[in-house]
Amino acid sequence: MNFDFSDDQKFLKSEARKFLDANAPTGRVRQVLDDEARPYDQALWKAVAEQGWLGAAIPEEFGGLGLGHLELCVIAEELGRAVAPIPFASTVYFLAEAIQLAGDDRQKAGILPKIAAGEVIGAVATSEGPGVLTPSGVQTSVTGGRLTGVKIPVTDGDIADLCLVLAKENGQPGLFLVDLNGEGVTREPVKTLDPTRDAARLTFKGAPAQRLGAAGEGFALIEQVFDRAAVLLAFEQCGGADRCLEMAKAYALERYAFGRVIASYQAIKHKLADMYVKNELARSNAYYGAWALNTNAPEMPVAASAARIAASEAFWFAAKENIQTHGGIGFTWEMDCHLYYRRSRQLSLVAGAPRVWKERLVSHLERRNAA
Amino acid sequence: MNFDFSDDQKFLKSEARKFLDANAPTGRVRQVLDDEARPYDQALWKAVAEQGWLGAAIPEEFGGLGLGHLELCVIAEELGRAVAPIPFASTVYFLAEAIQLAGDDRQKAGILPKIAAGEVIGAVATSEGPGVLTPSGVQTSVTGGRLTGVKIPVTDGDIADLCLVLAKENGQPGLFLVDLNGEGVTREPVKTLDPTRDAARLTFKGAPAQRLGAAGEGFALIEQVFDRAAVLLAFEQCGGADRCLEMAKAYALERYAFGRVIASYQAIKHKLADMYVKNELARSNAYYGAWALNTNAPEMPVAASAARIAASEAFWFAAKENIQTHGGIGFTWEMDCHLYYRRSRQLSLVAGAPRVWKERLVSHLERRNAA
Amino acid sequence: MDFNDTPEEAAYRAQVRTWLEANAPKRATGDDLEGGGDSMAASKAWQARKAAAGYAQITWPKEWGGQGGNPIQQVIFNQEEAKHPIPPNPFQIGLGMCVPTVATFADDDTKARFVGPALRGEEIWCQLFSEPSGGSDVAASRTRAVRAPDGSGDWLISGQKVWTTGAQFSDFGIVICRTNPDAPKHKGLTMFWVDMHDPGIEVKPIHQMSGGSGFNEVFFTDVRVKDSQRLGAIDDGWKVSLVTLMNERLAVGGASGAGWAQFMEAARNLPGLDGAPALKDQALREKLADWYVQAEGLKHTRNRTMTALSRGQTPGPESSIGKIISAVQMQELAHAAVEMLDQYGIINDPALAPLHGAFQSSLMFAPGLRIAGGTDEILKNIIAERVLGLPGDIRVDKDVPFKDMPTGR
Amino acid sequence: MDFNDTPEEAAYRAQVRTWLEANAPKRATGDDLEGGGDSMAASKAWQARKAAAGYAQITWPKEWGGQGGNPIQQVIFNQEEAKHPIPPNPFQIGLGMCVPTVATFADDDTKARFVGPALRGEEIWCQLFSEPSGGSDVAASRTRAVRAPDGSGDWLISGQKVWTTGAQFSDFGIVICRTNPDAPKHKGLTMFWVDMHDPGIEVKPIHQMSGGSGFNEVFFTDVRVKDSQRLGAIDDGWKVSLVTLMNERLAVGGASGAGWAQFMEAARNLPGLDGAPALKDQALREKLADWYVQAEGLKHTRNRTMTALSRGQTPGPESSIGKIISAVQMQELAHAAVEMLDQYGIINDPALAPLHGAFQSSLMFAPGLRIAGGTDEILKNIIAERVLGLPGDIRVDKDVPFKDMPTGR
Repeated sequence: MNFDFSDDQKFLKSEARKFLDANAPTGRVRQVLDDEARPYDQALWKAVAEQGWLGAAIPEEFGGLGLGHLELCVIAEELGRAVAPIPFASTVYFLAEAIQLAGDDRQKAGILPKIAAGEVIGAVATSEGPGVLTPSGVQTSVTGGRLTGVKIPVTDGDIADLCLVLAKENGQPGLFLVDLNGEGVTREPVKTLDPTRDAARLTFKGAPAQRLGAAGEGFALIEQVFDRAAVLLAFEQCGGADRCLEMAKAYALERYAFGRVIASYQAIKHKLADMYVKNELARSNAYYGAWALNTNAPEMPVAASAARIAASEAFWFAAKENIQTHGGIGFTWEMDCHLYYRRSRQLSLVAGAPRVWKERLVSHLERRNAA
Repeated sequence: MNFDFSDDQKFLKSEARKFLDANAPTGRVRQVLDDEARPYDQALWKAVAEQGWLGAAIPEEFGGLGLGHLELCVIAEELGRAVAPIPFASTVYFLAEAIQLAGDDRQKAGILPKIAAGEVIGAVATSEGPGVLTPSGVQTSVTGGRLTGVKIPVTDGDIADLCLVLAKENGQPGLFLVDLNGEGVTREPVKTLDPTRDAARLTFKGAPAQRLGAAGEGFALIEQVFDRAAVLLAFEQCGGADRCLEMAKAYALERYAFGRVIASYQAIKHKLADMYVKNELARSNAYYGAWALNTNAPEMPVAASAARIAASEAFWFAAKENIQTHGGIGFTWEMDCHLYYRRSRQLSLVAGAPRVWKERLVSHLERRNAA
Repeated sequence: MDFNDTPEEAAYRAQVRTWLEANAPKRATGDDLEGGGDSMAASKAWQARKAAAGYAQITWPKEWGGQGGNPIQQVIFNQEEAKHPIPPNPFQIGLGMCVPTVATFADDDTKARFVGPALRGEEIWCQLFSEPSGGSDVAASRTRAVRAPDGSGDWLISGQKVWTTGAQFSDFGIVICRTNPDAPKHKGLTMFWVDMHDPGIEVKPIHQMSGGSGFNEVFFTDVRVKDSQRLGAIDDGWKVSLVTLMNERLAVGGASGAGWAQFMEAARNLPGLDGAPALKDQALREKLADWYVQAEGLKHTRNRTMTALSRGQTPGPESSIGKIISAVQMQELAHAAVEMLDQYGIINDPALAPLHGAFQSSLMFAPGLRIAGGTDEILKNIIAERVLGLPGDIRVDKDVPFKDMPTGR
Repeated sequence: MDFNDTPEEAAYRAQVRTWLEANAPKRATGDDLEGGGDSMAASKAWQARKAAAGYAQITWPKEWGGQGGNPIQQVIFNQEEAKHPIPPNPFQIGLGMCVPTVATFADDDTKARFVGPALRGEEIWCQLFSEPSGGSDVAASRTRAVRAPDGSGDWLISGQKVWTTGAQFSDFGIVICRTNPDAPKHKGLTMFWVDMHDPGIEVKPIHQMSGGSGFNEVFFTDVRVKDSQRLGAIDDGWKVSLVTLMNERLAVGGASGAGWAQFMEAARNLPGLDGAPALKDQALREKLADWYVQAEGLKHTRNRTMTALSRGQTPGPESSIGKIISAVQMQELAHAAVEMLDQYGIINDPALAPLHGAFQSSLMFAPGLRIAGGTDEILKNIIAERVLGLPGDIRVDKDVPFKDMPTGR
């Protein structure tokens, strides 16, 4: 039984934490929060690229470090803990993973090295409006290599260079790569619950698009991309949830009410115990997801769903009850509690809401148990 | 604003409590619990009949007291509090209400006086097996005034004289009255989670049946009967839930752990506060149901659903957390906690599970809000 | 059991309706109270008109400008008033809590000086109790009041208050101060009224995580007050504060924000998991049922409270459960609504989000509602102790001199 | 990260498998432990066979009859053993908790006398700690041990213990007694071992609300024990009990009973709200997802614990969350399943109810599981204090003579 990260991976994690403590304290995050004109932290993005993290799971032949997904998981956890205001998920978990999964040699050779080098910011665009997107609901379409339609919201759509777009071609869903700096693309920033992460509405009018993967396979492919991203996002969520528990614990141990620290009241003790239990269950599910991701296991859809569901629940609970533990001061702009509350929403929604994943999980279990 | 019971009704309630304290202590309930051969407490049944409670809401012309449904509500609450082991609900909330609602003059004159006098025990039989019964699922049928089919479980089916049966006639659902002491009826007791209430499987083979209400209206009628019963059951549930809170409070105030009463720990205080809140919300919804029942208001389906959902939730929570508050001793047969845990299940299931009522509630709201 | 007025109540309602028809504003005038908004003039004008007719505080005695009415008459007035486009009411804390405290503890001249202008909306009051280090524990106030060294008998107040509603537009306030740090915490406090325009008082709005600024920090630097501004005896301020807080319970409102009906409406128009309307989703339907039942339960609990008032009884303990349910429901409902929108739920731009972003606003405001006016945890303690009669939490601070109490600082 | 054995573990597993293939029972022999059931002979025979081969307590030193193995080897054995139709194991409390305590505190002769027979299943032990008035508070024990008046140095034990697992078929027990009521509660306790066949000991099964009787009350009436039966110093029994209880944590099992897979299977075959299979109901599907995720979370938490053992580390705090989740889930799942059956859910006759009434059994057993081995509330306290390092609850009983402690009696 060897269900844990290796010593090398744990060392990478502790180095990542040191790096982010120095380069991404919440004061830096707040510069993005408070400044509408600043969609992300460019200096941090550059520094992260220099660390090689963008290419951690990209093979050496394509300019990456060629480590593996477990290494990416520990980095993700630290980024989540730091509520890092950079387009890491869009670029690495979504775009780079999609290209490694479905790209042809030319696409891999053309794009992956640029991602690893920090020269390309990525985005993925599926949503077209409120509610769940089903295959029949996709309106965006590709004709003659030109893509037309509206995608909203697109995380990092305002700053990305290359966007993966779900669209129909000959009535069948496909995935397409679009150069957002090219012709036929209009970007408008949209305001969201988490201003530390960029989002936009993208309007395509005949934008040149190249297909990624087989024709007609767009929905199956995007599900696989989302599965991979879900595991990595789950580690970000675990990192954020654990940080919330730490904050709540630290505050409860220093805050006095009625002559004693509030951490001595059962209402607070049990609240923190509940957080701890949810966080550990989320972590265990995330580990299983990491194993499935790293071994490309057939259990991947089920493992990724479980990881995402548990991590979303844990981060939501920890983020809201961290504010509650802080009391009034937790509700102020100046305290960092709301950064995590906001990010918990962003991470829960970006790859589809947990209820969508619950349905996906049960469908798979249903098939598995019927077989 | 006059949203409370009258002084007279409150007096009736306190008299009912005194009566049940004297005639139905839990020691008496346990005689039914522990003795498989004793399906209900006959002496209590007789005494209750003598009090006139069986006919509280039956008009004087049919041998009742002609009081009203509000009076029946306060009696129901006390019966629930006492976990009374008698077929009161089957006979009064279901059968008598059904006959008052849909019976013709002959049926009313023939049956209601006997119910009021305690000469007839009633039952209602809809379920035919596990899961939700839908109109198309009804297998029991009536041909030429003879009823054939199997109903399970039928609360009080083993002791009832007259049973209201949902069955199809000419392919359309109808309600039928069957003399259980007559021909073509086989009764087998079935074991349930609540041995203080009787239940049976009834097998009908050409049993003589007379229709109650119009042909083909069986499903609409039984929903109306269930609505009326739901309000009265909600009061039983409120009575039971309040008693659980009292028991938990009394025990928490006398039980010491680590040198102080457990009622001084927030884990217990907040648990009891949660019980209190649920019980009050249930009571307020039950009051609205009582108003709707008593005034025959068009809001009845919505009011009855809300009353049933809130009361089921409150009694379940109070019953299970009462055991938890008691700790180990609460899990013993000798303590009364499990009587309420069992009864909470019986009352939640007897007129259909809360999830069925939630769907019913939302369907009505949907129509109302669309209109 | 019915929902009808008694004949007396019906008559009073008719009278109120007639008066409102003739006097109430015909159209709304902005609703942004935060920062004193543009509605303040309208608020003051409406308050003056109500005061002139005796409707400003119906339960106050006639000599104060009330009607000597009963609580149900006030409820009836509020119900009828709410049917008109009335401006916001920034006077409630003053009239409901501060002025009654002043009236109970000040001399007749002071009472006469303040009651009328407050009633007519000419002067606004705020309540300065909470402190950064105190939170739910008002008796832990550290703001100091010491005798001025000049022997005038005046007091100098220094310290900081927090979460003060309306401080930014208040004219006066009542403030609880530490006068004897050697006494146990409840025994060294004294209450004063202060003029909020004093230059030693600085009001800073608190920037909330939800974006707004409904509350303030208030800093006191050697604010000089006369001994005649003292309310109650020296070191007896805790008792005075209890009079104020007793009145608070009746003033706490329920949650507003998007509710089950808005959720249902949104669900009707959104694609669900299979593309069919989300309202077909049984998981959402069950949630809707639960929220409806809770909301109805609260509504009818209020009806029971009003019935008690109508019968001249004191409302039962059931009236204490409102916020504890509505705040948590607001958070859960907003959370579920945002998830129902799927990826799009993150958007909170009112121009883009369904219902102008009402669900997103609720989501960001709910954490505050779960804290303001007593956290969920404090309210459960209150229900457990005051309603159910369970023991208080063990107190380690009862007999310790305040200055020796551990604070972690 | 993988699920593979290390080469050493794989070798050990292979060895164990071979031995089990050759030695394990080929078919089950009843599983009713309660009341000593018909499986006792089989249990003893299997235990003796394991002991002879060194597999009875793998981590024990060889001189005690173990293998001096590591915890992961014990885990591997348990995993492989579970694949065979083995009889119930009534020896675990004795071997896991009682005998190690005796071995730590008794003299060599006593140790030599007891270790072998216990290991071979010839003698069964029980642990007599809980009392009716004590509950979670073992240090509140009131069972008295006083010196016999005859000057022999013997002790006379009188009092009552409760919730004693296996007392009805135990040969020996360890019992914690009050020897000094004038000392604070933790300082006046002494531990003894006793012969359960002593005529002064009466065992009465506890009738549970779920119907079964897995636990007992044990009454002591002037039970005479030699001073040599004392374990540890006089009045030092609390420290001895900590040694016993430290071993308990590793012994607590997870919940069994119907789980998500059974629920899914039942839902597949039942009519739902609209007559279609209940498994189409999105509300039930969401619940299934939640239960699955919890169950998987616990499973992989165990995998993390085993990994720590495999690496020679002490398992992290994550291993303490099992029961708190599984007991509540058992109750909620059973509740939902019974409601899914609608009216029919009330039937618990195994001949009629789906899955032979497994959901109904779970429903009646779950309240006990939420209490046994530490209530939900005590376990949360333990996580808060031991795992998160938060302060203990305020103690009023630390320095009070035991006899003066309030008990409500």
